[in-house]
Amino acid sequence: MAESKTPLLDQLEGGTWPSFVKDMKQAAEKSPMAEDLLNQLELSYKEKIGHWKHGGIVGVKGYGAGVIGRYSDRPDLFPNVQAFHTMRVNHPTGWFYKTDKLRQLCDVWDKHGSRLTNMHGSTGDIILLGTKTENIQACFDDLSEAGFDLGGSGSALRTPSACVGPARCEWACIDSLDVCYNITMSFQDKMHRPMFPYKFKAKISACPNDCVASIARADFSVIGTWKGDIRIDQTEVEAYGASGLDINKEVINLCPTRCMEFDGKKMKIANEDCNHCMHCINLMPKALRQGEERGATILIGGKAPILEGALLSWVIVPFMKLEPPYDELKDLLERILDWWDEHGKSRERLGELIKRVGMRVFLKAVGLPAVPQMVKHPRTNPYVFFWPEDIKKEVK
Amino acid sequence: MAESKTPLLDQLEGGTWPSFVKDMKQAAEKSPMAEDLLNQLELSYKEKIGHWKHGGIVGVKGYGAGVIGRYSDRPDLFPNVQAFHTMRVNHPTGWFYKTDKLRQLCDVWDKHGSRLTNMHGSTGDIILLGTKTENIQACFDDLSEAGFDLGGSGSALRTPSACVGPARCEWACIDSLDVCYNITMSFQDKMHRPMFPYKFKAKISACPNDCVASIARADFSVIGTWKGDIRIDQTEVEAYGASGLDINKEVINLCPTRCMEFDGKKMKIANEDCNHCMHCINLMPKALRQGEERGATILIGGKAPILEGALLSWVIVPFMKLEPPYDELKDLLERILDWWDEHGKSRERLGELIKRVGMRVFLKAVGLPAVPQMVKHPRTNPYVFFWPEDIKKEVK
Amino acid sequence: MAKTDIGPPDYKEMLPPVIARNYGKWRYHEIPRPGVLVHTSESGEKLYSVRAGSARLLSTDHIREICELAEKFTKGYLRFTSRHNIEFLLEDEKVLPLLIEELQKKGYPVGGTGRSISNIIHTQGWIHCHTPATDGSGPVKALMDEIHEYFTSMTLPAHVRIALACCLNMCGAVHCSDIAILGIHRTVPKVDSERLPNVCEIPSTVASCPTGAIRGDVAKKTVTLIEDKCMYCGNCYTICPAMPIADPENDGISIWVGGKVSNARTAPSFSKLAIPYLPNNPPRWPETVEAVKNIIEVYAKGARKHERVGEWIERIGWERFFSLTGIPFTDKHIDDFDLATETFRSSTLFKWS
Amino acid sequence: MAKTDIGPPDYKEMLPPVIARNYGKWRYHEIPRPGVLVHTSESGEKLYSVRAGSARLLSTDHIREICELAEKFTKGYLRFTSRHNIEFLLEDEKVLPLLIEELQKKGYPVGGTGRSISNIIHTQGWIHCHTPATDGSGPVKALMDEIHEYFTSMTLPAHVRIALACCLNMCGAVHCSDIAILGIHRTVPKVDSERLPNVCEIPSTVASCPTGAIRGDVAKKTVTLIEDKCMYCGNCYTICPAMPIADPENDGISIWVGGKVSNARTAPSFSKLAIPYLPNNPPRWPETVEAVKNIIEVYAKGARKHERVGEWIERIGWERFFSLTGIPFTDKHIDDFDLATETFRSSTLFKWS
Ligand code: SRM
Ligand code: SRM
Ligand code: SRM
Ligand code: SRM
Ligand code: SF4
Ligand code: SF4
Ligand code: SF4
Ligand code: SF4
Ligand code: SF4
Ligand code: SF4
Ligand code: SF4
Ligand code: SF4
Repeated sequence: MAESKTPLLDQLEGGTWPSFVKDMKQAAEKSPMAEDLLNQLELSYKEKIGHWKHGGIVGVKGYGAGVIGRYSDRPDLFPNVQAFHTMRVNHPTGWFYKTDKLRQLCDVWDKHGSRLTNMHGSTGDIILLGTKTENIQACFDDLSEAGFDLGGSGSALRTPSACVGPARCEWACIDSLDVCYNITMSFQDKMHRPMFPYKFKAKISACPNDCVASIARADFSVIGTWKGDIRIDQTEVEAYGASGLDINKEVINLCPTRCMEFDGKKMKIANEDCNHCMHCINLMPKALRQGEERGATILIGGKAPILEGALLSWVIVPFMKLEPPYDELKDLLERILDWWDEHGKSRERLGELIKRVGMRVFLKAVGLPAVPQMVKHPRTNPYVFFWPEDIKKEVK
Repeated sequence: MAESKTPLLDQLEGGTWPSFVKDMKQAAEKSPMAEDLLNQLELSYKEKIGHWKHGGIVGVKGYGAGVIGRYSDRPDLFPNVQAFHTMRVNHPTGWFYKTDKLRQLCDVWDKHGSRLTNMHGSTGDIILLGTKTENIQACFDDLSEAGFDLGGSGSALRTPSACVGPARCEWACIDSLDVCYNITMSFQDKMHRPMFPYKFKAKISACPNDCVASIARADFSVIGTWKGDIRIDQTEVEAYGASGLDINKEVINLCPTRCMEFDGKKMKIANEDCNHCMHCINLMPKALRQGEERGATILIGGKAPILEGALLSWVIVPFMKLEPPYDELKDLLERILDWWDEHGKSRERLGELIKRVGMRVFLKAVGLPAVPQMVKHPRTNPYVFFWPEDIKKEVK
Repeated sequence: MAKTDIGPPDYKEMLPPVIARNYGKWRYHEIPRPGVLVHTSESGEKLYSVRAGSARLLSTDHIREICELAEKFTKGYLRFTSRHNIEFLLEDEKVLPLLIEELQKKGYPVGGTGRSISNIIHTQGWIHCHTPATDGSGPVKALMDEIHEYFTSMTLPAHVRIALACCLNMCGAVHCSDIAILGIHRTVPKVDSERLPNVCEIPSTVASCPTGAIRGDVAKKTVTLIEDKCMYCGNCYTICPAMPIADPENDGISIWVGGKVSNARTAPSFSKLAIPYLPNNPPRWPETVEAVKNIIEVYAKGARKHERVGEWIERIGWERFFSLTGIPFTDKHIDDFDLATETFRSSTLFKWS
Repeated sequence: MAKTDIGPPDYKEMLPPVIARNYGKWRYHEIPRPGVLVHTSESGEKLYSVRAGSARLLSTDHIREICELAEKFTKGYLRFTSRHNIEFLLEDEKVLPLLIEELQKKGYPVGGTGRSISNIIHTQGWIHCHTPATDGSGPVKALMDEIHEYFTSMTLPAHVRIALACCLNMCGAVHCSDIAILGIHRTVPKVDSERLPNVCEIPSTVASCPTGAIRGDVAKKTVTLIEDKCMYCGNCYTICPAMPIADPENDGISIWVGGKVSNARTAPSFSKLAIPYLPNNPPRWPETVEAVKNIIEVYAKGARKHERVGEWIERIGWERFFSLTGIPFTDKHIDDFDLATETFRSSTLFKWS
């Protein structure tokens, strides 16, 4: 038996965790593209360096986004990946699938691409991992035929994503899936035709547990929350106690605001001090339920480090009711996008623009009132700007 | 009876708190300078604006510091304060006085000045509040005769100050007074002859209560602290309990590291978790004493907002033993001053210089090892510099 | 010609009937065993979700295998999670053991729920990106092989979220993870002044540098580098192909800890630097695997129940974290970017360890 | 010709014998009544300190009166505190009541110890400085008259440290006080281009602006102001007399809260903005006095024992602080200087108030 062409990668085939090498080899049997990808990867493992060049502009008719161009820097060795572009396909919200749809997707990709995918990319798209320039349009046509559309890329709105929310979670304070789908459909143009200073991401989590990491990974973060008292079912509380949960140690003492009490039988919560962290509810879903008035906190600016350093999204609306068709939310989003579009430099994320010009300028521009929930604490430096209207006519 | 020339200030003469107006009037009776000062102040109260111009360089032979020049912008109205400079006189460490010394000081000032003082200025000096240019040298000569010397001003080492420490406090971990006096005497030249990029302040507190606010108001902050277990006198603990102190509520539950226990009789401390905040000791001085190994934490960079924003001093040496003649401390101070002197821009405080060039550059320059106590937490951004010696010869 | 702007398939058509019936009516959940979630609705109906690990990089044939499983056991309904695991969604409790058995037979790890280590969010690396300092899938596979038992059990103090990114762009979750693996460069880019004028735009190249290490050279239509202002982020290379930065000898991996996204108990927070550099050592990155395992084990031993990695460290103090893990603290751990001073300790509050 | 560099008088010669004997041997202290500290030494000896309030601005005749008191009761030994109070140091307990009686007769407030409001650290203002936006001694006198009972009692949750500074230079403790009063300008400086070339150095004037609002104008040998980048700090005026900024109509006072210096329980921290602007209203600044009193009263009512103002606010949350005090929150409270983003709330953790 001939010795392997991929001795290094072979060492990642065994082991208890699913192996991406297995999948690559599986695809390589039927796809020359996948085969060259595998071999180029082996070379990278040998040389400890990547072998991809910058991607040029590649795309489909009418769109400026959805395809990531990529070219091998060793086409001499790996001609089948000389051009090897990924297509980002917008996932069904919540990443729910019926197998027939998935199979359609696979068939399309086998026909036009490398037979390799990422389920899913970090932004949430279905990543069709590589095909030639000439296949892109035809692949898109068939995808569209199958009911799929491309996701965002470049300086566009990126594919929004949402936590599973009301589909399978008792803590959903908003319909994260519907909000996400609604935004996705309402802003199609902004997703497919990059016109922004830079990328813009939106993620929706239906409660403060933030299961899509919206506060860290989205410029526009929508996080469900509630008002009103946490509803306590005292019998279920006792049941949890009986079932071995050390309520005082694990719940009461870990309440960050120390607003809970448990005397061994009855649980009390000083709701005015609760900061809605979810901890107690997380531990006792049967016994504790969020308050009945539901809505979302809107935060903006989250992003990774490049350029000005990573940002976690900042509160700009502490509580907004979210009912279809979500006009208040979408109007706000529009105002924010317009302002950013007008004032942002090239490759300047929303958070970086606000960092540069100041929150007060942003708030005035989009017409939001300043509220204490926007800050951890008020400013500590005395470099306070006053608006002209604050000032008495000067009489120096 | 003629109507008062100071109707506004007169309204500050009554009341339960000692009145500075009374003192000004008292002085005004005997000193024309004080009288004009009083009247100029009345004008300021009327017009809501100050009437002092920038001070030019005024001083005494051989010194560049110690006198703050000041000129009235209404010499036409207040000729006796046309020039009205303050002299900063270095206070006896700890602000201790025997009355004979104080009286000498008063006599000198009556002879040469306005009969007004501040006991003391915010940096700690005795402020002799105002005299004419021609009186400065003679006043200094008499002060020197009486055993006093000027304090710092301008781009010099400012008058160091210390908490009362071992003279009257059971919590003194270092001899704050001796350290302060020793530094003051060792650095006389740097106090009187400004050669630095900007002002430089040193304050010494003998324990973490920091009664001279050294961490907030000094470029060089020395704060006493201890190692080793807090010594507990259990009978005194009970006594405090008996005397009405709610030990669990006021002490145990307020311990920031939650490392204390009290079962109603015995107190326990998990000393390895204690962060030496002083709270428990503050409340129970009879029962609790600091550990026996004494020393100081050295911090640098503290300052007010101008220019780059206020800074609280940063830890650079978590624990240093301090025994006379304090060579280790003074050597470190020398190294820091030399480095700042060499690299600081004009009017750039030490903290601002480090903010500009980076802590790692500073540490390397003064030869201090990096330790975790220097940071609240390690860096969150990935913009890490490596030293050339970290890098393998390149083989690109 | 294809229809455009149709958007993704409507998720409502993808929901299993039990979910359609109980949408928004879920009352509580239980985790009877690792990898299984049981959600009970107000109506009393139950939904069983079985979570299986995935490499994320899937061949179409592998996806078809997953489809077969779903068709056989869950009427063809499944989903993927925000961490790229597969979730089979079933109504019928009786089917549960059969599905799990079959999954295990086929080598799918079942777990990732509760106080476990779930899938590692990761990125393209050498498979499809042009800026990586290391690979994505490889280190993830090597590490998951080693810590696999934390995925299939729920024995940790709290859930531990791990992420990997192959360069400072940090596609994914590295900047806010309990433990993060980050590919880094350690040498400055090489300015190729031959190519640069043709392939790069000077102003945007200059603007791409976070630390202002790039100066435009109008005369030569190129740029010059102030080497000691460069911290090797690679962003200039993203903007300008004529500034390659990859350096096989010196590129490598850094380890980060203590990040968090949820609002549970404590606010979301960034990951902090634990280990500035480990060598890039394919195919199994032993140094990286060891370093992460060590942190997990020290955490598992020392943390209190429900304490995330960052919450544990905040309680014991960073000085103790470094002494317990045996990781050396260096000047590289001390921030020197724009907000650095906020991270300096301005108190005498610390422990002796 | 005078001796130079002799330094201050040696403090050792100023120490009362009881201190000299027990230097460094103090064992514990008690506060039998406001203004009186009793320190007991290992030797069993006791030192009685009586603290009296002072306006800090003292005439020599007043100092002589203090000397007389010391000579009569404390063998001529006294000290001043780091907050400018006077402390009489005596050995003989029997003298204590006599001294206190005499002090009170002469109108010296006795107190400032323990959970009280001690003296207000303050600055020159109109009395001797050229950059003030308000006076120092005046507002302090007006306020202390009103809150005097907090000085002579010990009924607050914890001690409350108040400071005043008459301009942004913040001579003193304003940046780290429980409650701080700060004089501010609100209009831009007037560039006097006639005088400027003769009295100012252009580069240092440009460099003096924290927000880069000043541009050099080499041609005219003067500077120009980018008005909307100016936040009226006044630093340019410190450097350049030809840029006067005082504006009687618009100068005023801002109020700050929650700063702290000690390491007790929580780390030292800066004061935060509570009220951006109050009018300058000599001679008794009623608006300022009212505002500070209100904060003290709300704090006294709501804080738990030993909670400093800032610790109290952190516990109840800033949203609650503003609602309880009735102080309006405005966009001016939101930082927009260099570290601003660190103060933005990146969580959903807040209260509804
Ligand atoms: C495919 C994907 C990684 C993955 O394997 O999953 C990815 C891949 C790339 N990202 Fe990303 N990013 C991906 C999610 C992210 C995320 C995570 C997220 O969206 O939740 C982030 C962090 C969040 C954020 O946006 O800040 C992210 C932050 C970046 C950045 C830094 C942006 C910044 O402002 O800090 C860059 C740099 C850039 O845009 O030039 C970048 C750039 C890139 C580029 C386009 C490289 C480049 O500079 O051209 C990568 C293309 C790789 C390729 O050839 O396929 N990618 N990128 C993810 C998109 C898949 C999808 O659509 O589902
Ligand atoms: C007299 C005093 C206020 C008082 O009434 O007590 C004072 C008065 C002045 N200070 Fe101060 N500072 C005084 C303690 C402070 C303190 C507090 C301290 O030292 O503990 C600070 C804050 C701590 C610090 O140094 O950061 C302080 C921070 C400043 C600053 C801002 C410096 C900075 O880097 O932020 C300036 C501005 C400057 O230097 O131009 C300043 C400048 C001034 C000037 C010289 C005004 C000027 O720019 O020329 C004032 C002279 C007033 C006069 O004519 O008498 N003064 N100054 C204090 C000195 C008395 C003494 O020697 O005992
Ligand atoms: C399926 C998924 C949402 C989705 O739309 O895909 C999900 C589902 C649930 N999450 Fe989550 N979370 C999911 C990603 C996340 C993320 C995002 C991430 O990991 O990137 C977070 C934030 C992580 C972080 O803080 O860094 C997240 C933070 C939580 C928390 C907060 C835990 C904590 O103490 O910090 C809870 C509460 C709990 O676990 O008790 C939670 C709880 C839950 C519950 C129990 C909600 C429910 O009642 O159904 C679900 C089962 C959790 C479990 O696995 O034990 N979920 N959850 C995601 C599964 C990812 C995976 O495959 O492992
Ligand atoms: C005399 C003085 C030192 C000096 O050299 O002059 C002093 C003396 C004492 N301080 Fe202090 N502190 C003095 C200024 C300070 C300062 C600085 C300041 O106020 O500018 C601080 C930091 C203030 C801050 O945190 O903002 C300070 C923070 C403390 C603390 C910590 C209190 C806390 O919980 O934060 C204690 C402990 C206590 O009070 O229990 C303390 C305790 C003490 C003790 C009990 C120490 C002792 O055993 O003798 C002394 C009597 C306190 C009292 O008045 O009840 N001292 N103390 C200062 C008196 C100033 C005044 O006239 O009021
Ligand atoms: S974010 Fe909240 S609602 Fe959404 S899945 Fe997670 S726990 Fe459920
Ligand atoms: S949600 Fe959080 S803050 Fe509110 S009661 Fe529960 S644990 Fe406490
Ligand atoms: S700082 Fe400490 S040692 Fe010094 S006086 Fe204050 S409490 Fe005593
Ligand atoms: S000093 Fe502070 S941390 Fe240490 S035990 Fe006492 S209260 Fe706790
Ligand atoms: S992290 Fe960097 S290398 Fe990895 S995919 Fe993202 S951009 Fe490419
Ligand atoms: S690698 Fe980063 S830091 Fe270095 S020059 Fe390029 S952009 Fe600047
Ligand atoms: S605070 Fe300002 S005005 Fe007051 S003394 Fe200091 S420098 Fe002068
Ligand atoms: S007042 Fe301050 S901000 Fe305004 S120009 Fe002068 S220095 Fe700049």
